[in-house]
Amino acid sequence: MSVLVDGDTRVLVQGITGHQGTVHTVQMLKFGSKVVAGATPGKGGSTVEGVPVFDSVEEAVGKTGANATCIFVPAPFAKDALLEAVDAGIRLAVVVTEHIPFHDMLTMYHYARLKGARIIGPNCPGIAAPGKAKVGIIPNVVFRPGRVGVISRSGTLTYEIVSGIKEVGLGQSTCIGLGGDPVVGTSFVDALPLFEADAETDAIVLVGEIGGTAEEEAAEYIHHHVEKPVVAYIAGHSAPPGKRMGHAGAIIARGRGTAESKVAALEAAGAKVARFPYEIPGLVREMLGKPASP
Amino acid sequence: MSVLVDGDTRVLVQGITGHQGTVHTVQMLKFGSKVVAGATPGKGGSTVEGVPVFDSVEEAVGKTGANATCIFVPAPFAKDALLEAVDAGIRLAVVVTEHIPFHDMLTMYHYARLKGARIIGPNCPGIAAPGKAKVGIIPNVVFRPGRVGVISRSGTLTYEIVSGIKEVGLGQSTCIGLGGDPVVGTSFVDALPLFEADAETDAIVLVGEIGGTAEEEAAEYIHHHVEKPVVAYIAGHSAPPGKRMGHAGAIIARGRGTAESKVAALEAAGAKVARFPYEIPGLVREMLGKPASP
Amino acid sequence: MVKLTEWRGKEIFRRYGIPLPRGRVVRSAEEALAGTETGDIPLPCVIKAQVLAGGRGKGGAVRFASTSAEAAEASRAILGLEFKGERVKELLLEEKLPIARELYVAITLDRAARVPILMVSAQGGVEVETVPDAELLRLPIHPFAGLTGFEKRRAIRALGLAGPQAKSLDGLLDRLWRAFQHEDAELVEVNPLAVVGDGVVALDAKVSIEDDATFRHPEYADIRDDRTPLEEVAREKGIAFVQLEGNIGVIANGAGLTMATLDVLQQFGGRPGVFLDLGGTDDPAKVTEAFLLMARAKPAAVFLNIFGGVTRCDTVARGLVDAIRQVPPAEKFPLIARIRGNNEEEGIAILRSAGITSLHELEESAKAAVAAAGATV
Amino acid sequence: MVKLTEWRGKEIFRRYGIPLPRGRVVRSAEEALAGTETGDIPLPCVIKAQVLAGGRGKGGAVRFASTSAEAAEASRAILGLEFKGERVKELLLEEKLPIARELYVAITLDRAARVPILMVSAQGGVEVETVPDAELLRLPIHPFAGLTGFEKRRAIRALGLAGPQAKSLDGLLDRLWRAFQHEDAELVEVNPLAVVGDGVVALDAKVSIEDDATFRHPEYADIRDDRTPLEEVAREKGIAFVQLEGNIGVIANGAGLTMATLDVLQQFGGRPGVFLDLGGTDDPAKVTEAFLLMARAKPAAVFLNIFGGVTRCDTVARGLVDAIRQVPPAEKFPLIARIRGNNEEEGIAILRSAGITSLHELEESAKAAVAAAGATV
Repeated sequence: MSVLVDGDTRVLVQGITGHQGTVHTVQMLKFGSKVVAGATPGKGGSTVEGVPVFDSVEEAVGKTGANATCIFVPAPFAKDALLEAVDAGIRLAVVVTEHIPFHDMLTMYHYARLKGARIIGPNCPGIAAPGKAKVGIIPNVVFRPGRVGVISRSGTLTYEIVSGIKEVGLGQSTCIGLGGDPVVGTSFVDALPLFEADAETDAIVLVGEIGGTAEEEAAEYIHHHVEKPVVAYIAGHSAPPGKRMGHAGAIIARGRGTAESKVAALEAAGAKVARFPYEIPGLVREMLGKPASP
Repeated sequence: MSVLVDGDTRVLVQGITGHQGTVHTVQMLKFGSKVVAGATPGKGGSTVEGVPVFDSVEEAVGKTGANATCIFVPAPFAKDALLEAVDAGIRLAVVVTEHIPFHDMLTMYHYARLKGARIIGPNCPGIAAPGKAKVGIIPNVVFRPGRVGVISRSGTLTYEIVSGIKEVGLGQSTCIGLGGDPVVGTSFVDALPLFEADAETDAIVLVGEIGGTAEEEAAEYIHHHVEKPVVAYIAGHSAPPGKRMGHAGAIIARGRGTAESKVAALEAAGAKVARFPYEIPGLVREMLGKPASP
Repeated sequence: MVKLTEWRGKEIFRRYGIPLPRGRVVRSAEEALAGTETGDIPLPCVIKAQVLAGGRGKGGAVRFASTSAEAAEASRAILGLEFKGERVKELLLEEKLPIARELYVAITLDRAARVPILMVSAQGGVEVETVPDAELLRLPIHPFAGLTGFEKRRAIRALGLAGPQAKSLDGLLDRLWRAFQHEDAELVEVNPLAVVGDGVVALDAKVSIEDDATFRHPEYADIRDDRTPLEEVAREKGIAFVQLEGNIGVIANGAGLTMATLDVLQQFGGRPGVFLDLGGTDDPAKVTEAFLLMARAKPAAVFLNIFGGVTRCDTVARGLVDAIRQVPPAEKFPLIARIRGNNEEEGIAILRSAGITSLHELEESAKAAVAAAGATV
Repeated sequence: MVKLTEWRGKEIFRRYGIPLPRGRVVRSAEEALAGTETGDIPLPCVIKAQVLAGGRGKGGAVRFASTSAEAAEASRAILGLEFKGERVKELLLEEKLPIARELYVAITLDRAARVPILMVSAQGGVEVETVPDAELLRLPIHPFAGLTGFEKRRAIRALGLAGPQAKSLDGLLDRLWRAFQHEDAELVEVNPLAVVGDGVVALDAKVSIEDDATFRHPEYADIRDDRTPLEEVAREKGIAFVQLEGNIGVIANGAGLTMATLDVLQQFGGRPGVFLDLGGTDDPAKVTEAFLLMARAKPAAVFLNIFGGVTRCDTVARGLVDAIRQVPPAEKFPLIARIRGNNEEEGIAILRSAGITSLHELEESAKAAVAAAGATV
């Protein structure tokens, strides 16, 4: 068992006829994902890299049994694409699109929840379980099957870290890039229980950033519910505070949101916190009780 | 086990300080219901018939453990009252108020569903399980504990029929008045499985009306899922067709919605259909294999 | 349900930016003449009786005119006609457009699914009930998502539109949805929706507004083109009142019990005339008013069938006794009463003191009412 | 985030019907004189510098005037001042009101709960972060329910308002919520919200609009009062660009990797200056533009740290080589490059052909960048 995706995942690509859609369809196929359909209004009947394209998600699901979607459509239309997927019965939606207004994402999130669907993203690299399936855009080269689960708010930093794990001879069970937008469909707290329950995951790497309080909430969850070893890294401890605007954000954060707050919370929860990305693989080895690689 | 209410039901009355709210609080108390709180904005701190009144539902729930509500507030404010109850954690809401715009009820229904709460009504007499609890306005005098479950779209006609069941020496397990509005929180199809599963119900009486297709849908459900004997009555087979307005309603109905359609569907599903209300008790006896009362 | 005539529906459409033919409503042949002469109403034009009933085309309530004189003459011919029970008092005169295709579009409530539903068909301009299911697309609109782009695309594909016509329909659907929501409509229907040139135009408009929502739409509260005078009086007093063909007046409380009462009366050969649903009340004066209203309809007999819940039996009995005293001897009629439920004993006692017997069983009471009405015919 | 100055925020408030003091924005002492003389701006009045930073009262950026001459004088004194790094170019002159109480009201996003949140406090007019939790009410607003009556009642109770003042606040909350939704705001904040007579008045306005929503609000796209000129150029080219105090230029892709790069540089004693997030691109020309933009900031050294995903290594390498050719010899600076990920080999080969070595490890690259920058200072 991997997390959320496996060999039965049948991927639909919304916006497959766009440049990114096509490029990443090829990459997903190379990874070994079953990309069974694409959807682009008005392009039904064509194919992209051998994948049949449909005018609507409903048709794509009906004809191909797609059960997960990867959304590349431009921000102004992303909400509609997600609602269409959820209404057609899709239960896992990876939203790669960036710059989606959070007001739209609020509707997307709560509507998906109402219909029992999960969103990963938006503005995210997606999810991949090496040897099984990838839904998203994480470069194939960084992966190697293994027993480390990775959950990250970042994009390229995730690649960096996943690649580092591979380079020391370890591998990944499943890697989820949650996306760094203000409102995400799946947060650390939503993803942690999946990895904790996953029989193929021995250790969890959590990659956070400054801002928001998702890492503090993750620490709280880890403290109470996670038995597996957790290695964390928080990017941005050297970043300058942004120009301030109003007080509302500060009220919500109440002193949380800084790198110090996140690191302290995670350490108090029993996680090992790396100061720099390249320290992560070593800490994972250490927590798994494995010797350093040759 | 009765259906939806029992001895643990702790009733909140929203709009308790209004005339109907007060009158029916007295009746619910006489029935034996645990009416633990009232809520009327601005009237917090007072009492009605010994029941403490709070300014907000949140406070009422927090201080009294209310787990069901009976809503009497006027139509323009009913949506707000329901949302307040649901947000405060109430999971069963009987909405007695009539004349709530269905556009409001759409929000009420879907919001309650999102939060895992059930609405009975609006514009309904509510629910009662003799000897246990009543949430609503059905006259106490018509009840007698027994093993006949009653589900009805009507108000006073329900009283007539429930009373008739009592007069032949039978009694009721639970009676639900669903309300006759275009959008109801609980329909026949929602209520039937509860009675089918209820160990205290031996037979089900279904009281319908012309218009809509709720009875046809109930027949479909009965056909596939209900083992217990069902006696049905459809009011309005002599009513003249209303003046027509547009074709949309006719398209949705597609020939259903008439008394003939409903009776035929119910009979095909194995229900006994009474031509007149006063035939119901006899048919129930018959289906239960009981002799006529002395 | 507040049913609006075509021109009132189109006034709403106009506010929401839905494309319409040019033209306006007139109430006399002179207005038709002047309107077409000034160009307010372009020629050639269509002249349509503003009545609620359907089938105006076949029924002679729609005519065409090429000149002002013809428009005036056609208007004179239609005004004052009785069409399916409605007197024609208003006409809508509109430009005649070069129609390429006639479509059907409507939004209404799907009670079973508890969502609004968009329905479209490429076969517009006909009675849509006759269109086969396969030719009609139904699209549920979740109230939390609103009308989505993908639903509109499905509608547009089903209607076979493309390019600027598709864009025009897309905009119309958004506007129709906004009108449905913001006006608290039960129905917004466009049949036919005409394809004209590069766009779509609403040739007809059927809009009905929810009665219960008039508290936030007072502008609709007074629009009632479909009531008899007695029904109008009843409405003002908050009593549901319907006039049928028969001679037995029925006073009951609650729609279900009222319908069941009619069912039973008819079973025994009775012909229900006026029926009147008291609803829930505990004001004796309202009962009195209802009874006096009933008296004005001159029934052969009245059957009062009340099951007391919110409405208590003693309240009804008090109001009834008061009303009977006010009916002049010449207008008296037989009264069969059955009151049951809350405060039953008190109610029966009050009636008895006024010489009225309350019967117990529905069956026997209905038979008695039929007999009484028959005796006086 | 498009941050709006007070007067722009109040323009929005005005459109939504939120009560405001009378007055207007001026850009010169002459305008202040004329405005107060005509009564456009009632006297006595408050004169407030239109800058984004907080703490204007304490910082001397707010003054009062009783006469037109005083207003002109105060305006002259404030205009042109530098306040926390911002030049004062505009003033808002408003009537001085008899304030009974100062409250705090705001709506923003609660990221963790994924709902908008209404926050109110009876302690307005101060830095609200300093108000204890118990004095601050937070009310989540579910997007499918909207701001409900019961939430408004809780807010009103918490603020201790009643009668017409409560009604005034109730209306203001509805309008604030509508503004938050319809303008795609990240924040609408009123601090202080003044109780004046029978109602409430928004004395200040802090509004910020979501960057990502400017596709449907083009009116906000050009409002940028908080960018440096180079940042503005970068924005036009779609590149995230931030100027800091240090001397090492950083080009990376993705916010997380960019921040991690800064972290590592600082760890080894480096001082990051400009940092520039390429985001996801596979257009070599965009890489070239980014690099040339960086060159204009005159860094002591540049550290290019790319992990290719959407952005492929060969694309970056091509763009980079092209850019280096365009930098005049006099403006050259040391370049430390590290490119990893998709099409890594091709990228490295392209760089090598231009004489650039791509390093492999983040640690060693960062050390090299710090050393290079130090050497040129």
